[in-house]
Amino acid sequence: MKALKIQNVEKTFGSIKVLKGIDLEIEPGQFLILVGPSGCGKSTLLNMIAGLESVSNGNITIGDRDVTHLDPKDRDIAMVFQSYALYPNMTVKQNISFGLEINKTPKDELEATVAKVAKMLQIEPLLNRKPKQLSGGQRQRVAMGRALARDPSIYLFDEPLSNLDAKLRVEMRSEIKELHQRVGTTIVYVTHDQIEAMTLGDVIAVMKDGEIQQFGSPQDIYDNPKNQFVAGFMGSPSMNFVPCDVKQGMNGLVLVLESGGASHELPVENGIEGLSEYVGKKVVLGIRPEQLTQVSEDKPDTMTIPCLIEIIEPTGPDTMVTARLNGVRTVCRVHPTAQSKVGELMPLQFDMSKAVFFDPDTEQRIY
Amino acid sequence: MKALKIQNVEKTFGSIKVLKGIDLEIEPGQFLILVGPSGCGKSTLLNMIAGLESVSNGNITIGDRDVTHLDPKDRDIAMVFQSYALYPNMTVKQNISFGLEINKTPKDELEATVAKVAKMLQIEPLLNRKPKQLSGGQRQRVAMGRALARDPSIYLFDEPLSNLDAKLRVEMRSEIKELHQRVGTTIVYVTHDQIEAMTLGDVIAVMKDGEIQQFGSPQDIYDNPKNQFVAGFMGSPSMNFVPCDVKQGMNGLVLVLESGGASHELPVENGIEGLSEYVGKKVVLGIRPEQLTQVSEDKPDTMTIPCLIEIIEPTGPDTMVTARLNGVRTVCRVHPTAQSKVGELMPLQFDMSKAVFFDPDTEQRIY
Amino acid sequence: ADVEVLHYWTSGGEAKSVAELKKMLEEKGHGWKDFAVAGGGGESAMTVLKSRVVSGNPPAAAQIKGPSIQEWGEEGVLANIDSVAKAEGWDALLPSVVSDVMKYNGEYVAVPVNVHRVNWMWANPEVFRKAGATVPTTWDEFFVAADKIKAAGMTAVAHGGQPWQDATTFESVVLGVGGAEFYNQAFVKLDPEAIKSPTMIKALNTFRKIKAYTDEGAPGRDWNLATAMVIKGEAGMQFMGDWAKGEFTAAGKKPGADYICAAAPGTSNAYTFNIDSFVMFDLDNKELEEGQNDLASTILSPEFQEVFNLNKGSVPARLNLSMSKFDDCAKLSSVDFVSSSIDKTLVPSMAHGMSTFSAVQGAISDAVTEFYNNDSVTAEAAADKMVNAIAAAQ
Amino acid sequence: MNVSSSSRQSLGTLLPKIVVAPTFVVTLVFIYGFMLWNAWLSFSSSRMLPKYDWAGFIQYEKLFANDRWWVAAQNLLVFGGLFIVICLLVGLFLAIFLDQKIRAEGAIRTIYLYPMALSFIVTGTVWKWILNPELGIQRMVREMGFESFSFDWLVNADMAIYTVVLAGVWQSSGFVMALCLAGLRGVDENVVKAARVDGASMPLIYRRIIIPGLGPVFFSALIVLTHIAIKSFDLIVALTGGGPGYATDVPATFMYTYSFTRGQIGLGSAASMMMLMAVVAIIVPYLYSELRERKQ
Amino acid sequence: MSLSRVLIYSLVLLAAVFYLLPLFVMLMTSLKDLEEIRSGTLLSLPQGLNFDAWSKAWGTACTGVDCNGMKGFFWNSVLIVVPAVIISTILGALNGYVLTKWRFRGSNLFFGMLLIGTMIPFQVILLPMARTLGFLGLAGTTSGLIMVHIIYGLAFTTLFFRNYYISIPNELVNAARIDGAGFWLIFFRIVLPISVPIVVVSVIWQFTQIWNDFLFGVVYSSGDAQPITVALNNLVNTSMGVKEYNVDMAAAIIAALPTLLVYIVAGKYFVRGLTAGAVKG
Ligand SMILES: Nc1ncnc2c1ncn2[C@@H]1O[C@H](COP(=O)(O)OP(=O)(O)OP(=O)(O)O)[C@@H](O)[C@H]1O
Ligand SMILES: Nc1ncnc2c1ncn2[C@@H]1O[C@H](COP(=O)(O)OP(=O)(O)OP(=O)(O)O)[C@@H](O)[C@H]1O
Ligand SMILES: [Mg+2]
Ligand SMILES: [Mg+2]
Repeated sequence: MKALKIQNVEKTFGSIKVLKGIDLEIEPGQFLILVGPSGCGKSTLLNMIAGLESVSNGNITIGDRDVTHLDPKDRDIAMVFQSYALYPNMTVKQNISFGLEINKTPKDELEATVAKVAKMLQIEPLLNRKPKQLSGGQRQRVAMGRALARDPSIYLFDEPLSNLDAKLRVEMRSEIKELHQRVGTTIVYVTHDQIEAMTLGDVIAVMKDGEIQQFGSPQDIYDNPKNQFVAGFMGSPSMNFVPCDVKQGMNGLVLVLESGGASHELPVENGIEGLSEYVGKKVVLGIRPEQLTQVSEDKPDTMTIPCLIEIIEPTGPDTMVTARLNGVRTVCRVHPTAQSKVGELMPLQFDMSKAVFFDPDTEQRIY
Repeated sequence: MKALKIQNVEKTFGSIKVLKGIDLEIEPGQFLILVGPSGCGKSTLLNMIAGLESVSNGNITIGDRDVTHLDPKDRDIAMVFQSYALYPNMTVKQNISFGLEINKTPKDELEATVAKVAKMLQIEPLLNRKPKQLSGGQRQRVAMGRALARDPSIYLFDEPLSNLDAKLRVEMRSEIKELHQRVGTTIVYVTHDQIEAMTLGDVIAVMKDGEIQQFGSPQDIYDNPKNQFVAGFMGSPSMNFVPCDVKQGMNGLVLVLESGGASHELPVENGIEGLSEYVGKKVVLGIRPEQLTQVSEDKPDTMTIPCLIEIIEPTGPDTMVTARLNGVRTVCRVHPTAQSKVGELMPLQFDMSKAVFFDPDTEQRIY
Repeated sequence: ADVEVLHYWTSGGEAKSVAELKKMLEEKGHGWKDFAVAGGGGESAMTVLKSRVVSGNPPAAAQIKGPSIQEWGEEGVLANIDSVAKAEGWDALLPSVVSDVMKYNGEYVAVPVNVHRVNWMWANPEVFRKAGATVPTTWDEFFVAADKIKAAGMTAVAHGGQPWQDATTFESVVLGVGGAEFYNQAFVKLDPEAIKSPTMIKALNTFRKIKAYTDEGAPGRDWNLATAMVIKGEAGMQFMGDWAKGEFTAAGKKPGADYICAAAPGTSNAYTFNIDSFVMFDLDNKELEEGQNDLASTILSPEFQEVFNLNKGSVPARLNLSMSKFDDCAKLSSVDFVSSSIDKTLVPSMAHGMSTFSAVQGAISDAVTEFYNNDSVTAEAAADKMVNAIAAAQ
Repeated sequence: MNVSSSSRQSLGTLLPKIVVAPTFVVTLVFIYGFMLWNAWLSFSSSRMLPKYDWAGFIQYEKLFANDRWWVAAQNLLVFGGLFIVICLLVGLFLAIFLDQKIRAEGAIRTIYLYPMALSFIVTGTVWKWILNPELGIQRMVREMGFESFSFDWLVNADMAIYTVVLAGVWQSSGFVMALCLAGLRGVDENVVKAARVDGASMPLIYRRIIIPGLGPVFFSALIVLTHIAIKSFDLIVALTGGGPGYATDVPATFMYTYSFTRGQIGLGSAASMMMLMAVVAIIVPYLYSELRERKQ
Repeated sequence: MSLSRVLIYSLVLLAAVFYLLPLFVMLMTSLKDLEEIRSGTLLSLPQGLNFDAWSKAWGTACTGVDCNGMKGFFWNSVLIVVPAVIISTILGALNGYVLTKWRFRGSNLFFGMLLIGTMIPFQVILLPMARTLGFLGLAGTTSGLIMVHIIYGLAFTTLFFRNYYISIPNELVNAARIDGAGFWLIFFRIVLPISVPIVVVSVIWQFTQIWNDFLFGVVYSSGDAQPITVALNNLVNTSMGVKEYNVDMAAAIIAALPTLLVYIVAGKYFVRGLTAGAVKG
């Protein structure tokens, strides 16, 4: 039995097809992330799972029930919204117990559940406050509490953290992660923040324009993106995309890189057979910032190229420097102690073991 | 001549003192960041520089003019607001040119400036749109364009990026940074996001409760925080604070760490003289996540302690694991390939060279 | 069941008079359901009445007067009270001008309450004395007297510039200038020749001349405020129906001594009448029918006629009633009523909707008001307009 | 199970429609139905009471040949236009003044607002006195020694319509003030700050930024004011009675007079059809554009 | 205080005087006796506090055959206004709720139709409505009159609520739906409790409109069930008889008292409610 099965689901608003045949399956207890740029249809899909939007075509199965045409209240789900959507006229306690009350849960059971949830989320002192007397993080907790109290078969989250400030977002992210580890329920979680996607998900579905681009584990998607969109979307700072000419070198294929006024040849690691078809043509080299670092002695066999530095951004643990390769801005992650200045040349090490290549026209990965 | 000089500035709202004697000086062309938690008085200070709030006490000098009691329009400043505060009824072009128009700039000069700014910010195709037809990032650009068109002696920014999503925020951050490098004007920039503070600023003033806690360069503040507040505030994920007993070990002072059910002794690097007074008492060890890493052979002399893993969060380039030390959750930054599971013990390397120590009562740094 | 009576006598003496009627009806064993709608000389009441009839729920009796009675009769909604009339011999009690109005298709559908004389002129002798003028009996004399009063610094004519007051004055002028026969030709027969005739032009010009003798505050003024001007000696004369007497009485003034009631100039042997009456609606309810008959009979009873008209300032519609309790003005009115009826100089008041259907009356009234208020309209143009408007309204 | 669930679903989607159905039916019957009813009457020969025959366009021909109708139509233009514009202006300025952190704002706001509580009948009666040259302002000023002072609009056929405007503005501008004040309170204060930093003075900020941003406020105000202007019947009856002469007649009084006191229902219906058509012609395009813009 | 402040204050006060003038005239007149009114000016102060006119207007003035003043009619109005306001507000709230939170195809068109409905002059519908009421057997009944007021108040109450609800996030409704609440439960438990500001606006508006209505009151009510405005009209409009202006004015103030009171007491909430949403088109 799958926890959630989405089969060929489509959605049209008026004449616009917003979802173009989505297929998905997750196991019970899995944490599914729907990620993608704004407007790609994540919320629409989530709302269809919730029953808040009608399904234009296809089927949705939760557990062993076909819920495609059920009312939200009959689907046994709970949902947390971006704006929290707390009932402003009710206290925190009433917010949490509203769903139970409607389902005619006995009074003492209700009290017990509220107490348990409040304890779990450490919001006991807030139970008698109204939502407007709460801070952003507290509201977020209450919204989660409302979902937790219901004990449904699936939790749905629609960008629950995007209204919080950076610091709080990191904290709440850990809390959600931990909660999932503890409670173990199935979760579908929408975000357009790929860090959230990476850190939280067991499986990620990367969406674009109403279609799933790639479906897999976070690390798999990070390391083996199927196309340039996924590669660029996942990871922060983004993967660098450098268009290069492919040449037949002495020990195999090489890429031609123009940097700091000079031309360099960068050998490609072996095993990428498709690349040989591109000799004499252009490919797009995809390389992540952490694979472009300051020169360190313990990796003597990697290629080093001097690069012209345009921007330096120290973030604390690392420093991001932006260089220009083949006329394209390229972000490199160097150690804070690695000295350099804007406008100077800095030798940078290229770790090609994880580099990927894309066809410049189709933007598909070359294997 | 200083670009901006703030002398003993105070602000009281009713009977509440919101700013308690601020002193600051920056050079022409410097990028000053005001950073601090919500409500610490950053916006108030910025508004006072702009002339939007009256000054209760003290003096503000811009260039060589005392502007303490001048009207905003006479201060020669431009400002970008968190909510962008675009004029909703005007087109992008009118928004940008409004300030010039008021100052009776000749028509052709005005056109030229708008064209220049629009080109610089790549918003030429948007010039005839209304703000509500723009996306967040575009609005942000327009707001900057409005400031740029004015060519003032100081730019003021009040959390200009906090309404953007994570990805866009990173992009816009680079753009602002680059713009500053290019235009070279003095900037005062308010944020409560310490990554912005670190990456953008030439100098940072960390504020709390209406007082400046520390004033210095980003790296200095990151590496040498004056107190626990600054240490915890700057850096993401935050510095870990672990309360430890200090003992006299064989080769010098050691800290006692309880981890994974066993007790360990962690030697302290020499040179922190103040620590000797704390023998037999507790100190707070401040250690950043990047100084707690997986074991690697190239640093054989660092201490290794096995830790019980509670949360694992892969972010792509790194994986954050949370362990428990002396009963406190501690975040460590390990390489994505370092394998471990929740609930298992993982040996972690402690790089004590950059660790700092705080008095548990005063929260001041021990040197 | 209660007899529901729609009327627009809602306050002061009128309300008391209606209360009298209620009492008398109740003595005959019928309940009275009061349905009073004041305002605009019955305009609101007519609106309400129409919607009540349209909704199929008309009152038992309603205050309707003049040719409107025929219009309602044509709609086929009125009750026949001919049996009461026959039994009580109304034909003999009422002058035929009056009884004609009360009948539709030769049968009684309405019962008259009173007769108002409209062509009165009210004068303050004190003012005339001070100005050295005499109360005029012709329009030529009128302008002589008015000049003197004006010269003495007082307002000659107290006027209220509302369309119905304009029309009231105008019809007196027409009657005075053209005589009863011309009046009938113009306002009852609506003869275009008469309306365009030099006589009408003369009347119009005379009418306009009066304006010069009114004060600035006249437009929109209520008639009783105009009367008050005469009472207080601020103005010399007012052209108004006999209901104005109530104001004098209320101010404690005695006819003859404190004020003079005289026929409007040139109309002393003529009489413009304005008769209030009640029609009965067909309700298809035996019990109410009886109540309606009793109501009709009560209204025409000498007791009620006397009580009501004493209160209201008018004279009884019923002939041969003792006038001993009435004041001199009323006595004069009563005498003139009978004599003019014989002389055929008893004419229906155009201004008060006694001479034509309301549409036509409105058309005339519009033209008159427009002419009076707008100096750029010539008398000839106004007469033409009147002819056209009458044609359009028919 | 499938069957029952889908029927439940359909009840779920039906329920909202059922809830608005009464209003829908009521609107259809009592507004649009009656409009049609009225349209029919305008093609009939109805006089005293409604008659359902076909008389062609004769009532319209009569209407267009009627001087008084054209006076009424013109008056509505003058009155409606001035009333709405002045109310908006006065309301806006009062709101702006009140927004300057005035002391006792609450009390003053109530003073501006209370006329809204009175019926037009009362308003009309009182203003009739105040504007009457012999009783009100003119007399008062003259008694203060300015003998030549003249303020006789009420009784001047050319000016009387403006007194109606005056009384109407008195009654309704407070409401506009409240709406505008609400709008002003909703203005993003950062926008004002931005403009100040841009070098704009407060009057300029109001003129160029705040007032243009009050579009939705003016829309709401316009709906209410149009509604009031059309219902100004009571006010005119009480204040001028349509006079002097019929100088202040408006289509509503015209229609009322002909339908109800003069027994020319057909003509009155034709007049109200013209009135409805004018309202629709003005309001529908505006409504359409506003509602569509809102939707985005 | 700066010059501009002085200017603003004087303008504000001047406007206040203008707005107060008519009320002042009414009050002064109601406190004079007829002799004073005839001899003095409108604005002159009364010689003493003379409440005779008030007690007459309230208790003994004649309106038709009964001379019991306005007091009976006052309660008639209350009996009409209360149910009409309550029902039209509830219906308006429900309509607004559906039009914003349960949209269906054509719901915007429906709203547009309703809005145009606010523009229909009431004189036009007098006769058809009379016919319909007769057809329904409601002619001349209080319930009929209440129904008329509800029908022609709906457009405005719906407008108010729709504009308010449009600013309430849909997520709130969605959250409740997922919590298992249905159409009615969401309305009564979630939406209605946060509608207080706009309920105040709607109630004040409807109360004023219905209380001050004359046309419907006079046409569709009968006998002693007539509302106070009709009584006021009957009292004030002596067609032929002495006019007692002091009583008229006292009666006019009495008739206006409830609405005045509502504005004075709840005016603050009125403005607040407008701020809270009525303004947003
Ligand atoms: N009710 C609707 N009618 C018409 N189009 C709609 C409707 N709801 C959503 N859309 C469109 O469907 C597309 C997908 O919307 P959706 O809200 O699912 O995006 P999203 O991925 O959640 O974006 P975001 O990250 O901004 O929340 C968008 O282009 C949106 O404009
Ligand atoms: N007009 C005011 N009246 C009273 N107190 C005020 C006013 N403006 C700000 N404050 C208070 O002054 C303190 C500082 O406010 P300020 O807006 O400067 O904070 P901030 O650092 O900008 O916070 P944030 O990051 O949330 O924007 C806060 O406690 C705030 O409540
Ligand atoms: Mg979304
Ligand atoms: Mg701030």
